[in-house]
This record gives sequence, C-alpha cells and structure tokens, in this order.
Amino acid sequence: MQTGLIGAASLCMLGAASLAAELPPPLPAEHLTVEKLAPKNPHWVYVLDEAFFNEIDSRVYLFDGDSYRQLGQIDAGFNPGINLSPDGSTMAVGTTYFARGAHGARTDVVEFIDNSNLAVSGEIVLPPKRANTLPTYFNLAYSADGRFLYVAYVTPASSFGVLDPAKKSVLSEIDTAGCVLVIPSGPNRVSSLCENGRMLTVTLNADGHEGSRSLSEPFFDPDSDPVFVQGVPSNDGYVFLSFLGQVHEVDTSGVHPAFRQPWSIVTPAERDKEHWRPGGQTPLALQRSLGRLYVPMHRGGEGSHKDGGTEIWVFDVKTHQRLARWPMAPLKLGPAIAVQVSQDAAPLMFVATDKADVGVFDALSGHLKQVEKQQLGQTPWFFLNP
Amino acid sequence: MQTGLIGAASLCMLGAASLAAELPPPLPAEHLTVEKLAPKNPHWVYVLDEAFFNEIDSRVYLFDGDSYRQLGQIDAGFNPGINLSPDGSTMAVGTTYFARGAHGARTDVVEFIDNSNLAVSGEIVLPPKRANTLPTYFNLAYSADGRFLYVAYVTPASSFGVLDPAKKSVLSEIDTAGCVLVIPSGPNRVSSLCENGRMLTVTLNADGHEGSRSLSEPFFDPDSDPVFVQGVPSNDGYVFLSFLGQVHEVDTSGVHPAFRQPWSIVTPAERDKEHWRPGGQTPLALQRSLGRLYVPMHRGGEGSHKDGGTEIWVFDVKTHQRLARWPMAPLKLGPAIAVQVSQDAAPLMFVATDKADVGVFDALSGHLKQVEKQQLGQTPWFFLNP
Amino acid sequence: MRSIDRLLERSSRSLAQRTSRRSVLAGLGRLLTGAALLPLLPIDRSSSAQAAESGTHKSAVDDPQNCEYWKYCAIDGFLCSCCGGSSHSCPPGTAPSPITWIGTCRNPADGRDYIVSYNDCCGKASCGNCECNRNEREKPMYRLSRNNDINWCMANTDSNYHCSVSVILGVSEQQ
Amino acid sequence: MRSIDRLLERSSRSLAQRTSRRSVLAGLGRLLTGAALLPLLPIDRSSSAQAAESGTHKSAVDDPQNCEYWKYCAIDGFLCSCCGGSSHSCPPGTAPSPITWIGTCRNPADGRDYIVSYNDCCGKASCGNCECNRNEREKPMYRLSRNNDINWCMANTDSNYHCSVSVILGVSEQQ
Repeated sequence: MQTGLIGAASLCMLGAASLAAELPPPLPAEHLTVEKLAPKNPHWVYVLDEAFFNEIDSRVYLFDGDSYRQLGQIDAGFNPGINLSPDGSTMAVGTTYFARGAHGARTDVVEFIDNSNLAVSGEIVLPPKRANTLPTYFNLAYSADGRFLYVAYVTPASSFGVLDPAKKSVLSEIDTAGCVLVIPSGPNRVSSLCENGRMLTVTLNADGHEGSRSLSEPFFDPDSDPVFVQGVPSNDGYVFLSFLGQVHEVDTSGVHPAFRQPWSIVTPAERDKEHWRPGGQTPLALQRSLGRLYVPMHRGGEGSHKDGGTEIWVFDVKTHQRLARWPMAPLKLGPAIAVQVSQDAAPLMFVATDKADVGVFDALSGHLKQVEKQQLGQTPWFFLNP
Repeated sequence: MQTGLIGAASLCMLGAASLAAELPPPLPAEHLTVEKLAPKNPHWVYVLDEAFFNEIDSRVYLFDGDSYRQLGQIDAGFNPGINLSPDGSTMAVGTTYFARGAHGARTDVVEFIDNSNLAVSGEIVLPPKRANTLPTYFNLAYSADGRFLYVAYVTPASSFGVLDPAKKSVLSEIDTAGCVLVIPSGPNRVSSLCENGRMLTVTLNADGHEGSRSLSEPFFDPDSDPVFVQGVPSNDGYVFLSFLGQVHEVDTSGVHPAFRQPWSIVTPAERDKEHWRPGGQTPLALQRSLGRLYVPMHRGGEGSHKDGGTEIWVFDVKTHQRLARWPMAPLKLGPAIAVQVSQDAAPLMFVATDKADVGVFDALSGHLKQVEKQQLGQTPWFFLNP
Repeated sequence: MRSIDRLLERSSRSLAQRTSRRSVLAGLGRLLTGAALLPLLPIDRSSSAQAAESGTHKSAVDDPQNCEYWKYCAIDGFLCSCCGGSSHSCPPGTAPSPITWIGTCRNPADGRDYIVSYNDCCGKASCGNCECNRNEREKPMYRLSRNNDINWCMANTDSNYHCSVSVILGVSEQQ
Repeated sequence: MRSIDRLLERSSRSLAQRTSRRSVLAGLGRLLTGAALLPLLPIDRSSSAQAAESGTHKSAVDDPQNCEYWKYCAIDGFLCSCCGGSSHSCPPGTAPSPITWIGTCRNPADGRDYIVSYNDCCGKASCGNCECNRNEREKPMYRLSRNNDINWCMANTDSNYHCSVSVILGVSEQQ
C-alpha cells in the first residue's frame, strides 16, 4: 500500500513545492521504523500484569521510572512465571497456552525473550505440569551461571523441571513431594519450601539430574506464623517475611542453607495491640546495597495477609531499625499490593495499588514522583528489576 | 480431594448431630452440579464483548433481560464474528486463534456452540482469510435452511467461504472482488456490498459452488452518503441505514434484491442545521413484528459516524414517522454505541454505552428498567437475539 | 470494561484446619486427575439454599452474589453466582475441578461452623464478574491444600480458570 | 484495569480522497503480503518531529501521546507513542503492517494538508494504552482502503493487532 503510493506521493511533494513557495518548508516525509531500546537502565522495571479479568492475556510491560514511559510489552499467556537470566539479557516466561484461547489443547512452555528488542528468541515446551500460580521469584529461576533453568511443577504433586536454556531442552524432572517452588543457589543447587517449615535442597550433577538432597531443620512454623513464598534475593541468599512480621534471612552461598536469627519488623505492641501486618501480592522488596527492606503494612487479623499496605515501612536489615513509615492515603493512593526497589545508588521504589495504579517514589526520601493511573494493566502484581 | 474427605465429613455429620441436638437441624450437604439452562427466552440476549483492551479474549455473554443475570459465557477469540443457526440452537463463532496467545501460528476457525449448554460441539478450520473486523450480522451467516454457512474473507482481497455445518467441511471459496460481507437470502443466495454502491448476489448450486452471479444497480452513493454495513434483518430482507439518515430497505426474498424507495429519519433541518446523525458500533435495531426502528442519534459532522447516540430515536418503518426520542443523559447513561430490541410482543431494548454500561429498556415506553454497570465486558459492541 | 473499584475487592482463599496433609492431596490429585464429578454426600438441595439462590433483596451475608456471603469466607476468584452458576453450581459449559480445597465457615443463621469445599469451574476464560477474595486461615503454596493462589483447574482437561463455588460438605465437629 | 473514562475515547479511521481503488489495494495486498518494511520516502526525521517526540509539556495537537495530535486525524486504536514506539515507529518486538490506509491531516503549524499513512504494528497483544479513534472521511468496509474497522495486521506473519502509527508521506496537492 505504501510502496504503491510512491508515485502519487512524489507528485504531491512536487505540487506542494511549486504551489507553496511562500510558505515555510514543509515537514519532510517520515520513515516508519521499529523503535530500538536504549541500553538497559537500573530505573527500568518489568511490570507483570496478571490480567486477572482476561487471564489468558497476561503481559509484562517494560516501564522507565525516569521518563515514566512504557518502553514495550512482552506477552505472557496464562498464569505466567517470569525471571531473568543472570546477565539480564534474556527474560524467561513460563506460561500456558490453549489451542483455542481459553480452551483446547494445553501447551506449557518457557518462552525466551531477547530483552534488547523484546522479541521471542526461542522456547522450550514443558510437560503440562507447570505450577499455575501467582508470580514470585521462584516459579522459574536460572542457576547462578545460567547453565540451568528450573521450573516449578504442581499437578498437584510437586516437582520441578531442569531445562537447558542453551540447547533448549528439558534435562530432567525432580520430585519434591511436600516441598514447592525453585529457589536457586550456586551453579547447581535448588531449594524448595516444605509444608513442615523446612527447606529442601537438591544438588544437581553435571547433566542436570539429581546428585543429592538434604532437608534443613524447620526455620519457621507454618501453623503459627508461616512465611510468604514471595521471598526476595539478598547479597548471600534470600530474605523471607512471615505473616506476623518475622524476617528470615537465609544464606544459600554454602552447600547447605544457613538461617540467621529471625528478627521482627513489628514491636509486640504493634503486632498484638495495633495488629500491624505485612501483606499483599508482593509484600516486600530489598535494596541490597543499602540493606533496606520495604514492606507494605496494614492493620488486620487472621486472613488479612493479602490485604494491601496502607503504609510502606522501611527497615535497615543490619540494625533491624525502622527507618520510615510512608502512608499511602495522603498521596491519594490505594493500599499497596506490590512493591519493588531499584538496585542503583539513587533507588526508585515502585508501588502497585489495589486500584492498579503504579506509584514511582524516591526510595530514599519516600517522595512520590509519579503515579501511572491504571496505565500498566488490570492487575500489576509483580515487578522485576532489569 | 472431595471424595478423599467423605470419611472425615461423615464423622463430622455424626458429631454435629449428637452435639447439636438442641439446635435447629443443620443445613444438609449440597451437590456440586453444572447449571442447566432453561428453555430460551425472547428476553435473553447474546452480548459480544470485543474485549478491545485484551482483544484475544473476546467473549459472548448470555444475559437475561428479565432477571438481569448473566446466564453464561461463550469464548470468542480474536476479532470474532458470530451468528445463529436458523433454529437458534447453535451459535457459530468465526474467530482467530494464535498458537502462543497473541503470536505464533494463526488458526482461523468457526466453532459451533450448543446453545442449550454453551459447550463447543464442533469446529471447522478455515483458510487464514477470515475478515478480521468488527461484528455485524454479515461476518458469517447461515443460509435460510441452515444447509450452508457463509464466512466473509478479506486478505485484503475479498471473497467468502461456503461451509457445510453438518459435515463440518469447507465446500468452496467464491471471489467477490470489490464487494464484501455475506448477506444471506433463501437457501442458496449470498449478497455482498460493493465499493460502487451496488449489491452483488451470488447464487450457489447444490454443492455450494457458484452457480451464477448478478450485480444490482447502485442503491446508495458511497461517496456522498454511504450506508453502514451494520444492516439488520427485516421481514423480507434487510434494512440498511446511511451516515446521513437515509433508510434503505432491501427485499431479498426474490432471485434479485429489490430496493424500496429510501426514506429519511431526519428532516432537512435536523440533518443540515442541527446535524443530527445516526452513529455507533451497532447504529440500528429493528423490531420486525411492530415495524419499529431504533437508532442512536447524535449531533455531529463528517467523521462522527461512530460516535454514540445521545438519544435513541424510534421510527415506524411503515409510516416513516418518528414515534419517540429517548435522551440518554437524564438516565445517567453515556452515549449509546450499540442497540438491540427483542422480537416478542413485550419487547425489551438493550443499549450499550461508551462507558460499557448496558441499559435494559421497555422498548414500547422507553422506560429504563435496569443498568448493568460495566458487568458485560470491556467493550460490548454487538447484540444478538436468541 | 469494569472499573477497578467494582472489581478489585479484597481477595484470597482460606482452608479448614483439618484438611488432609499435602502428600495425601498429591496422591488424591493423581488419583482424581480427569475424574468425573462425584457428588460428595448425595442429599437434595435444601429449600433454604434454594431460597438463598432465588436472588432479590437480602443481606450481604445471605446473598450468594455478594462477596460477604457466609459460605465464601475463604473463596478467591469470580463468584460463579455472577457467571451463570450458583454458590454451588458451575456455569453452563464449564467443568468443576475434581481437586479442590476445603474451608470452614460459620453460618450466622444457626451459629454452626460448616465445612465447605471450594471448587473452581474450568474450561472458559475468566468470568470477570464479582471478583471476591477472602483469606481466613489461608496458607502459602507449601501448604498446598490450604492455598488458594494455585489454579485448581490444573488437573482438568480444559484447565483454564473461569469462576469459583462453595459447596457445603457438612457441619464441622468443632462447635 | 483502566477506567472506561480514560480508555474509551471517541474512535475510528478516515482516509484521504485519493487512495487507490480497492481492487488495486487487493492486488498490492497480495503483492506485499509478508513483505519487509520498505522506507517510503527515505528522508531523515526532521528535528521538529524529534522535538515533538521528546515528550514533556505541549499542547494536545502537538503531543504525539495525545489523541488530538494533528497527525492522528484519522487514526483508530492504541497510539504506539504510548506503547514503546512513537507517532511513526512501532514498539520494540512488533512488526509494521505492510498494508495500510492513507489519510490527510492539516498541520496547524504551517496550515498544510499532509498525506499520512496509518500503519498497524503487529505481533503482540493489544497495547491497551491511549485508545484513540478519529473518523474523518472514514468509509465502511466496502471501501476497504478507507476503512479502519479492519485489522490491518491481517497480512502479517503475526497478525495480532498491537497499536497504530501515523507516518508523513508528503504534502497533499490540495492546498
């Protein structure tokens, strides 16, 4: 169509040139191009829209926390899990498609996205066992060296798949009965959270099959004070948070996970009298270089652990001191259901609310810099740093 | 899981019986069943949600205009066309799916829905030519006897497919260069609207291939006053409406379409001074037994033909008299972008607004009976009577 | 398109104390994968239940189309009552999940705690109406049989999630 | 989930008087199916155009992220400027449609009418941002080359519609 108009358009240019000699020069013709992404910026963030009301159409938006512009979109299918390769160059999207939209033959697959152009660069088809659940860091995850990609399975029997992202193949399936999710450490260790509060760690051999496994002592009480599965990466492992505000730091740098003494983000009075609780879909974020923990907090009781935070509380993970309380209501923001913080020296905090607004904050001062009003999907529930 | 609990649950029943002798009898256990649809009711309506913001997840809601309840849902894929078999027992959904959600291998298909249980009863895979456009009565349509199903193709070359819904096969493709859509009449005639204002009519032979074709004289001027493609069925054919409010009634009961003298729904003053125009996604509905035409009207100029109606105007198609003007604003409703009327003796009018609200009206008095506030999808743009 | 305020109500699923251990669930899951729907305790629907379903004005705790309905104390998702089903029936053309999770809800009408099973109805796209999320005693995914973030249609032939129901199994012995 | 009021603005696509006849379009359509993107008139982007793309405060008619932007007088769909592209570039990972429709829009800055081509960007799900529908001289589907209700990604390898752009081809001779 365009090329078909070259003749006509050229004539038009001539016609205009002669007729409009007294006018300022006309705007030149434009090229239709495909936008190229700039080199990645620590203030970019991947926003996963679960699209709960049209759940087969989940997507990931790449959003720039400096320009407040959407840079692109990655389609993510149904009930996706996402994670990044160690070098950040590739996004792995673990998802499920149906041959006829929301019905027909089911295909579980990991699609690989080239983050330099947001194009699909390949895929690995999975057995139809992928855990269909909400996003965490642990639905699928790469080994530290990027050699393996682990995918959590639930049928409801639990296991995980070991994939070779280079050869685009499935290497093995490893049973984890009683334990779920894939928490990676080192080049070949995969930990899972168990129903009895223990951590299962499977060490793989060179071909991605099980070499050995070990079960830790219980590090939390799943009955009295369970931890959220939404743990976040720390400098030497992961930080987990409990429903009642206990912080469980796990060092996974060794062969066996080491659990530091838990500490609480709430005083006994805050917990038992004021009933302050963490909550949401993504109820914590960690700024690793500053050692600051950001937690959406609300007042509620049993069953309120997915309620959004009416305030964001900020903690120093070394001193365990609370550094700030940032209420949402004065900012005209609804309760915070998901939080993330950038890992650079001038960090931004991203907060998604129960109204699907996304606030961009100065993570040091708590200053609200921008609100994206329902522009990042129906249900933005998870953020990944680039 | 349920069955696994029979033992425990039974014990519980006994326990309760003994412990709670003084209480009123407990509620009995319930069956988990699948709801059965009542026999179809003329006040039911199929509401097509184009789901424009998540367009691969279009769907059709079956809504009861008496109880104001949603009775069920039919998945409709991407850019669907829908229509009903002559006996109303089957909905044909012509749509497009992709192997990976919004990307991957394209499959154009007609899916057949058993309207008694809203289950998919079969499908016919099409060549990847199905017209991806907005819904009308003419994207796909059955022959009067239900023997053939016609599907409009645009690649952008235009043609249509002839399908055998009984044998679930594609019988033929018939070229209609310069003319689009499938307007059925009789057991084997298919008409299309042409760029020059004519109507092409192809008559099929017994095996669904082209027998003959004829081209009508122009019945409207596509340059000065084009007709909306959203024509509606009448007692002996179809009614089309033009951008400037001319009504074109076409009798398709004979071998060749017969065009009645056009008439106008606006006076010269209304058209030229007040600039009243019909408009919307579905800008007219016809109550065939009463001979009443319902048109969303707005004030606007060139390019406003898809603007919603600030009023619904009602006309008698025999006398050409306007019977009523029903403004939307006093009812707290946005402009009307789609309209339908039931075909029974106590007809309901369904109106979708630009805010995705759906109003249920008494089609005789204009009394607003119910408003479904954004409960029938993102973008409800087309209604079908059951 | 629905407004956030209408749709994003508080959200998730809780479970009764006595649900079977996860490993048992896993076993049952394998056993029941693709199993046809088996009535659990074949007793007719009570007239009171039918009355509750009949719509019209009622208080929130008695209205199966309201998130506050007493049987929904631990439901998560779209209420099938708003999708063509009822509080304990799936909409036409969908299939109940053979695997599920169990909750305990108190009926204010008789003060009893009832064991209810929360099943997902499967095989059509998200219903999108009456989104409801209540979380009493809900546990994270490592207590799978108490977790509601998982798609309980996972073992269905058509495993897409459409909506959720709450079915009375019996009275809890904890009185 | 976006609110209706933000999203459902007025909507559709108009076309210039001189667009080629449909049959020609059909021929080109066949010819160009799957064709790579060919720059139409290979002239560099003007600095003014770049300034216009640079965002920040500007009036609606000068703002490529606003539905009122002068070049959009006949656009329909999601503005690629709000989706990772610009008024004349597709977002990363999408493909421009080789077939398209043509409009004529007046630039208030110089009073000239410009011929613009409206291309769809294809291969990802609906962007969903900045829905915009303007309909001057748009015609129904039987005037396909002037119609905007059709998915102009129809001939792309990945034919799902993502967003729309408006590309200056030249000055209209109608002054």
